[in-house]
Amino acid sequence: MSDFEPVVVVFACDYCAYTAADVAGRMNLSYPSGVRILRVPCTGKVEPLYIMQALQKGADGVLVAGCLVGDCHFKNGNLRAAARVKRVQTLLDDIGIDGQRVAMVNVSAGQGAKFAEIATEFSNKIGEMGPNPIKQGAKAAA
Amino acid sequence: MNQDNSQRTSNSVLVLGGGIAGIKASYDLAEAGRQVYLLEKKPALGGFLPLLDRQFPTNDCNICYLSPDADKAGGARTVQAMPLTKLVTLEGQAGEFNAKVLTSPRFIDVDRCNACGACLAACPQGAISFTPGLDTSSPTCLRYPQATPQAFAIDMSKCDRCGECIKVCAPEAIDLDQEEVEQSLEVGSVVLASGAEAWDPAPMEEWYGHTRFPDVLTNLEFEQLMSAAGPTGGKFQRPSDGRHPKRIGWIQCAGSRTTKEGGNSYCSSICCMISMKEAIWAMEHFEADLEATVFFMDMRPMGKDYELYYQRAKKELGVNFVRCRPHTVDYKEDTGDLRMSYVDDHGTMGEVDLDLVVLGTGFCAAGDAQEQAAALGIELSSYRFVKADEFAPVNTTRPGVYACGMALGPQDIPGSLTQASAAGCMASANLAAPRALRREDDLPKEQDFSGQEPRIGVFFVDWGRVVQEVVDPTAVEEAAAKLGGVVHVEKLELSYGQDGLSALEKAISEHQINRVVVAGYSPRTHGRIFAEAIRKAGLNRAYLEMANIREQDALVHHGDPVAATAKAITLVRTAVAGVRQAKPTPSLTLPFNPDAMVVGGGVAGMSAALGLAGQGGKVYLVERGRELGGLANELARTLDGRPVAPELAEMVQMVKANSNIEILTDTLVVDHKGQVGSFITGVQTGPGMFYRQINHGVTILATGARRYEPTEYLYGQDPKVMTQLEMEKLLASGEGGDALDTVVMIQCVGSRNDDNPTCGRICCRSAVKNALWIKEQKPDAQVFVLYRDMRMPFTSEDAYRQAREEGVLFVRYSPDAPPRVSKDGDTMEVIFKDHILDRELAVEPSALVLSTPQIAADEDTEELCEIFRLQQGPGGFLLEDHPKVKPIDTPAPGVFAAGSVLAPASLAEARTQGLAAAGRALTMVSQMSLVLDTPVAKVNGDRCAACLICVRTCPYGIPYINADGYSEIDPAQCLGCGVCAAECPAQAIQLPGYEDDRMLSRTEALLEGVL
Amino acid sequence: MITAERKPMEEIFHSVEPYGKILLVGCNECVTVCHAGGRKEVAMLASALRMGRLKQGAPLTVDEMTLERQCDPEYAEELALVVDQYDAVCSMACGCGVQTVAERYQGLPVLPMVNTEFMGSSEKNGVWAERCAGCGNCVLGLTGGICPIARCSKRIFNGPCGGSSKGKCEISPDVDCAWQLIWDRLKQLGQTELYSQIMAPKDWRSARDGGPRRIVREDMAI
Amino acid sequence: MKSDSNLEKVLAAGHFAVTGELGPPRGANLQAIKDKAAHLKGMVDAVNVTDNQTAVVRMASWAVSLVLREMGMEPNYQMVCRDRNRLAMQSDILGAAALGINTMLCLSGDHPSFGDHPQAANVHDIDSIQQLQMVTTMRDQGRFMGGAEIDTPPRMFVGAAANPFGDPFELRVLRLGKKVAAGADFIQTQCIYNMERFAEYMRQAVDMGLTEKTKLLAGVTPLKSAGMARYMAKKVPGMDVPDEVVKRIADQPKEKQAEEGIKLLCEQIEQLREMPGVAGIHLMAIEWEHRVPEIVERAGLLPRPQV
Repeated sequence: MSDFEPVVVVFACDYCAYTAADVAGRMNLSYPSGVRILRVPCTGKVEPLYIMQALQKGADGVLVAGCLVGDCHFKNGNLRAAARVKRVQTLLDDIGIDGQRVAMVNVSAGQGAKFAEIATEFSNKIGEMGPNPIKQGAKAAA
Repeated sequence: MNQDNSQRTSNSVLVLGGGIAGIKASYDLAEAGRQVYLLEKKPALGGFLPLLDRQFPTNDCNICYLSPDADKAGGARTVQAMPLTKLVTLEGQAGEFNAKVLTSPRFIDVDRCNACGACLAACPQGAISFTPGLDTSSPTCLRYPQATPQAFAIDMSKCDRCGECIKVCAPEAIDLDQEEVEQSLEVGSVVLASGAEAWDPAPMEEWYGHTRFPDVLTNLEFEQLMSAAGPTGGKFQRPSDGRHPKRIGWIQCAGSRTTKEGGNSYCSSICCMISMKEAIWAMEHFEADLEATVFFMDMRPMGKDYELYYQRAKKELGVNFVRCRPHTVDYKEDTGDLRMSYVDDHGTMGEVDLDLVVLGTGFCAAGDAQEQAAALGIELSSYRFVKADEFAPVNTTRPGVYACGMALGPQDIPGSLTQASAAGCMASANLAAPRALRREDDLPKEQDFSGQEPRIGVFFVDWGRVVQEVVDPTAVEEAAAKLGGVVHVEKLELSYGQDGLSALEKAISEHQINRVVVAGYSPRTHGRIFAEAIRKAGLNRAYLEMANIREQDALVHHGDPVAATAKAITLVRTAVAGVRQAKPTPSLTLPFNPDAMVVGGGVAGMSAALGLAGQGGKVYLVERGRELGGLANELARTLDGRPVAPELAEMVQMVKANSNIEILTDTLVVDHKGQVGSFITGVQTGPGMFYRQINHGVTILATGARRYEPTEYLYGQDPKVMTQLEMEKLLASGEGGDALDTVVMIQCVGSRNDDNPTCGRICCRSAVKNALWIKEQKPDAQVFVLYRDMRMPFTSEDAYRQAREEGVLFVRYSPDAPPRVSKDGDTMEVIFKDHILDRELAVEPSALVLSTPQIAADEDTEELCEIFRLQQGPGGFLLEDHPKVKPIDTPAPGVFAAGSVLAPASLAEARTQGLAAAGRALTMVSQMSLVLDTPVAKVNGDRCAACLICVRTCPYGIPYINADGYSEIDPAQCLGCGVCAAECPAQAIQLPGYEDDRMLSRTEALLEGVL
Repeated sequence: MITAERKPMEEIFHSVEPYGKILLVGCNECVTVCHAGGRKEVAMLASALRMGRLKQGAPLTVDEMTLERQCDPEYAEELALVVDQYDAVCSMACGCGVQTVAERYQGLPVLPMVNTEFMGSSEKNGVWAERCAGCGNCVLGLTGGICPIARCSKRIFNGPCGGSSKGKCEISPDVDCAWQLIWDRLKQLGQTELYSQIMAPKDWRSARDGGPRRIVREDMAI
Repeated sequence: MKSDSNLEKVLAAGHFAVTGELGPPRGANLQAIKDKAAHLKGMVDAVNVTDNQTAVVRMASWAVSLVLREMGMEPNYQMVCRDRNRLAMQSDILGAAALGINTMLCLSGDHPSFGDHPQAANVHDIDSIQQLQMVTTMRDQGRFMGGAEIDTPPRMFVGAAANPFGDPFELRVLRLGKKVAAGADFIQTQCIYNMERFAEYMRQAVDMGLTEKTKLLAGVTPLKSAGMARYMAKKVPGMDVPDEVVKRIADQPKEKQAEEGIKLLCEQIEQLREMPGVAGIHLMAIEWEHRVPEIVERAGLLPRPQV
């Protein structure tokens, strides 16, 4: 699987993770280009369905990135997001897709380096897990 | 220029200083429709706040609360941020000042700089690494990751023009030949918020060894050590050898409360809290077994409920507190550790070994305070802070120039913000009637595109070298042109300068564009700017989507141009897909009643009423008693000996004489309904309790507190026992002085105990005030003050010192061995333990004075909370919206609070808070209408199953089930987090911009070709 | 309300295995409120089914639709226009809804996607608890408003049994002892004398034991 | 006399009664029953035969009761509401009575979730108090629950269980009163370790006149080890084992703990004999039937009266 470049969708909260991603850019750090960010007002807005749809459309992994625990701009949206990620992980396991393809992470606005590090590590981890298994099925069916 | 202009026509304010106080004052004023010039002598806004990793008492990181403000202050059209700029002269008078300002060259083009840090690394004179905060003096300095503006600057005094930085700067942003620019600004008022400086421990090197020993840090340096953005990247290591510190000592009053040379004699007021916060944070997040010890003389947690924070640190979290006089810090060669020696409470010498020493250093006046004061033509106090007055706490000696924040003295954040709002209120009184700048009437009518196919324009900005080197512009532009719905693709040459924006507006009308994608910058930094630009072209602000191909593509994938170009196309495609489904967010304009109601006619309430009168509509001042003045009626003089009565009488007179204020005494508030802008409050007034309804747009609550009625120490049983207020009355009468041979005062009676764990905050100052007055009337009187901690903020410390010098004896007692009072016939005896002599003393006082607190007027406040749907805090006082960043706001929009209804307050505090509440209210009142255009959750009533899930999950409790049986969300209150939409099981709630179909389209576009 | 939970995915996959195109039908009543079969859960299950079947290499077409109330034939009628295109209808409504749809579309397999659990109320967000057993003869007036049939593990009429400990039931410390609750409430109401009377054995004919039940309102059913 | 029950006679004659307990085997092993029963013969006035105790399937309690009957012993036939509806209960009672079973005990039964068939339906058609009423109605009025007359009514001496330590404590005596009102001829209690609390319970029961209407047998169980003491204290719902009791056993070396348990038991029996309203004891020596003769002997309860 050496030529496999995973596509990771990141749902990033406007207040922390999205800003951290901007800071990573300004600090000229790098992470794999397969990491693609969608902005949300708060991870509390990230619905389980969004995660499912991202995987269904072919993402190899999904990250939900919110503020540090205790620092959510909207009190506890990040905690809700974490609980939803757990539920989606179980559902994915149940349908034969490794739930570890989805993860919740927390970064503060200033943590550009941490964002780059998380994005890289997660992308590598997905790289090791291989492509989203629905891809092969989709090809076979086509 | 404009010398003939004698009318108040200016709508502008000059704010000096871009710290939290300056930003707050600017933002309040801008919201109230004022033009603001925000000057900052440093390259970026932010002041001290960004240097703090965490802020007490909530111990959270509030950078995100500052950033949007800083961003708005920097980006909003009515605030012009001018970094690297200082005031040269200020001529004219209130209402018509002419300010000459000088902007130093940055030597770096802000629009080009991407803050990559290459110049910093290359500069031979300066830093080797990027260390914000710990190393602010390096020639190029980015203050913190969210710095506004986001660019470096070069300090020419340290630069030898070697040119290394020019070679490494990819975006060619460096221009060493930039020159300084002088400008002349017409303003009606000036707000001075230039802050203070952290005290440098160098002059007291022999005691603290800060320069010699790397493991001796100041508290601000320690903040950086704990910060994820700091030099260790969030790893908890001591500087000398990188070891994980296990024993940390905080030395309080480092350079404060001292008469030693190089130190300051005043109390720096906030260092106790800073140190406790650091100790708690370190223990909770880095080292649970940390031996954290605070070495202190008096613990002074003096803000609202800070005492509870102290007690929690001590009793629950296990921070050690050692009462002593810290002596010196030495280095131990054998272990590499530090040894601190001190003299404890009993006068014994002690020593302790520590891995790290943190100096609780305070703040001192800025180095250029004198120069600035001269430019402004104002007087400074003996400590070079701005000279203010108990009765005019944010005024300077020059009319029209106001001050706030640390320029007035060391200050916590809530204090600074409160003063900033107060100064804003005062400043705006000198201006012409405000213009409601955000009124939609100023803008062309929004076009209606309903039923029309999307015609999308894609605009590329910042194809600067840094992006072009990585992303192929032609490929992206060609790809963009082929996307469905795209009718126009254009490159905007000048990043976001005015020319670029007018080109955008022109293209929109020329090509009948009804949706816009801007590719280049981050929506976080530039979204608002482009949203305003398309609005000016007649498009709803929601018809914009940004593709972040700079920060989230070109800058992070610089090593892989092919992938970066492909990703740029993906991001543009995603933005196009998203904007294709954009629906207009109707801006909601609500009529706003400019009248205000102020409940409570004490100093805070009167200040609020005077602050508002003449700036908005009418003010209804509601007082339940017969007279105005409140608790201040019982005060005779201030700590510095000025009589209170004349000042108070003048204030009452001003209120009564003001035709814009309607005073309703003997009046009770009985009900309250409506929302901000259109409140209706019912009152019962006069002896007949006549019911009447008052319409108003904003509410200020200033109902005060009540005096604690002591049951301790034979109060009420012996005429010699009295409260400080009663003593003050006795002294004012001039009849009691002679009999006062021996006076004993007992502090913390009715506070800091199980029944009332909070601190009375101002009783220490009352005791010192009365002690000095007794000494004044009868110099040979013996006065004992039995105390637990003397809490004398800032310069009141001087009065404390003076009292000691005049022979007042301060004897500490511990709460488990309080003084005892016994009475045998006519003889009363007070027995207490002297810690230094280590024995009990018995005194027969001619007066026993109890220092009792103001306590929450419990039932009244409870009733108030019920009527206005607010909450009470731990001590029964009114709960503010946020103890740190919104100390004067309440959680109910349009309702503000001031004075001792919030916490025991001094005269100056009550006055400041009253003005601040008025200032906050002005941000709404002066708009005349309430315009809401941020996306807020919308409910589709047909789909709603009235399941209550939104009602239960909203972090602010805003949704409710309406009379028609479905969920309703008040757009005036919703903050747009989207939690309700995410939880709604019927998909009945949608958040504009993030609708389900739109998120799906974005996801599909983002992943096109993957499957 | 009626509460339900989605069936395990394995069972769901098994039940839809023979089909290539299904209509997944939610209900906007009880199952929406208990997060089991409203629009959002329909979308989630649809997504999971599509992905799971794609992974198996046997793609499944899933269309989504949510009715106002599946247990009323008029609402079930809304499916008539489209239902012919599908191999099966998969219902996320409670058992009532599934049967109403099955009755209307006799020729089509109608499969349950949720397990109907109980009649309950929500204790807080995300927590639902049984409150009524539908026994057809309510005794709440005698038991302080707490049902011994639905809430006592042994549906004891003259409780509590010896297993009541510190207010909890012997089966689990997470389950309240209904009789403790009843007693506390009777005390609060000053009705403790109700306790001393022995409650007579229940006539279970009014419950399921009397055979399937029906309510007929003669004045309306014309 | 309401029945031919030996227990009824012993109690009526004013003797301090002793009942024992026997758990049926988890199989069709007749000999196992006989071996266990042999230890109890002559040692107790009646032997409780448990009915699928702790919701674990065992031989039918009526069958084991018959075996004891054949061995010349007096079975106390236990019947729980968990497994039978009112039809099955009444028919079983008729059969039992016809075959010479004279004593029975009405119980709710442990919840199936504790047992080996947690999947089982939980019948609970009627509860134990209604069951008591049902039996006494059958016996005294000669009528089934449904109202029909019974040809030859079953002559059962019928008892119920009581737990003095369940919660809420204030309901315990009230509920005992309901059982008495429903017609309980005798009561057997849950194991008692907290003598003080039990004495309080008895005081209330005596005050309410309950012990005049029914005969109350105090339940006792020897603590075989410190482990058992702790288990009873912590894990068994509705059981009150004071700390000092656990400590007393635990303080002994392991090999002496059983002996200490028996000593403690004898002391308790001594106390119970003195307690007003206590008509006897119910000795539950779970899987320790062989030690019953020794215990009864040492407690001075031998010989058992012949009535």
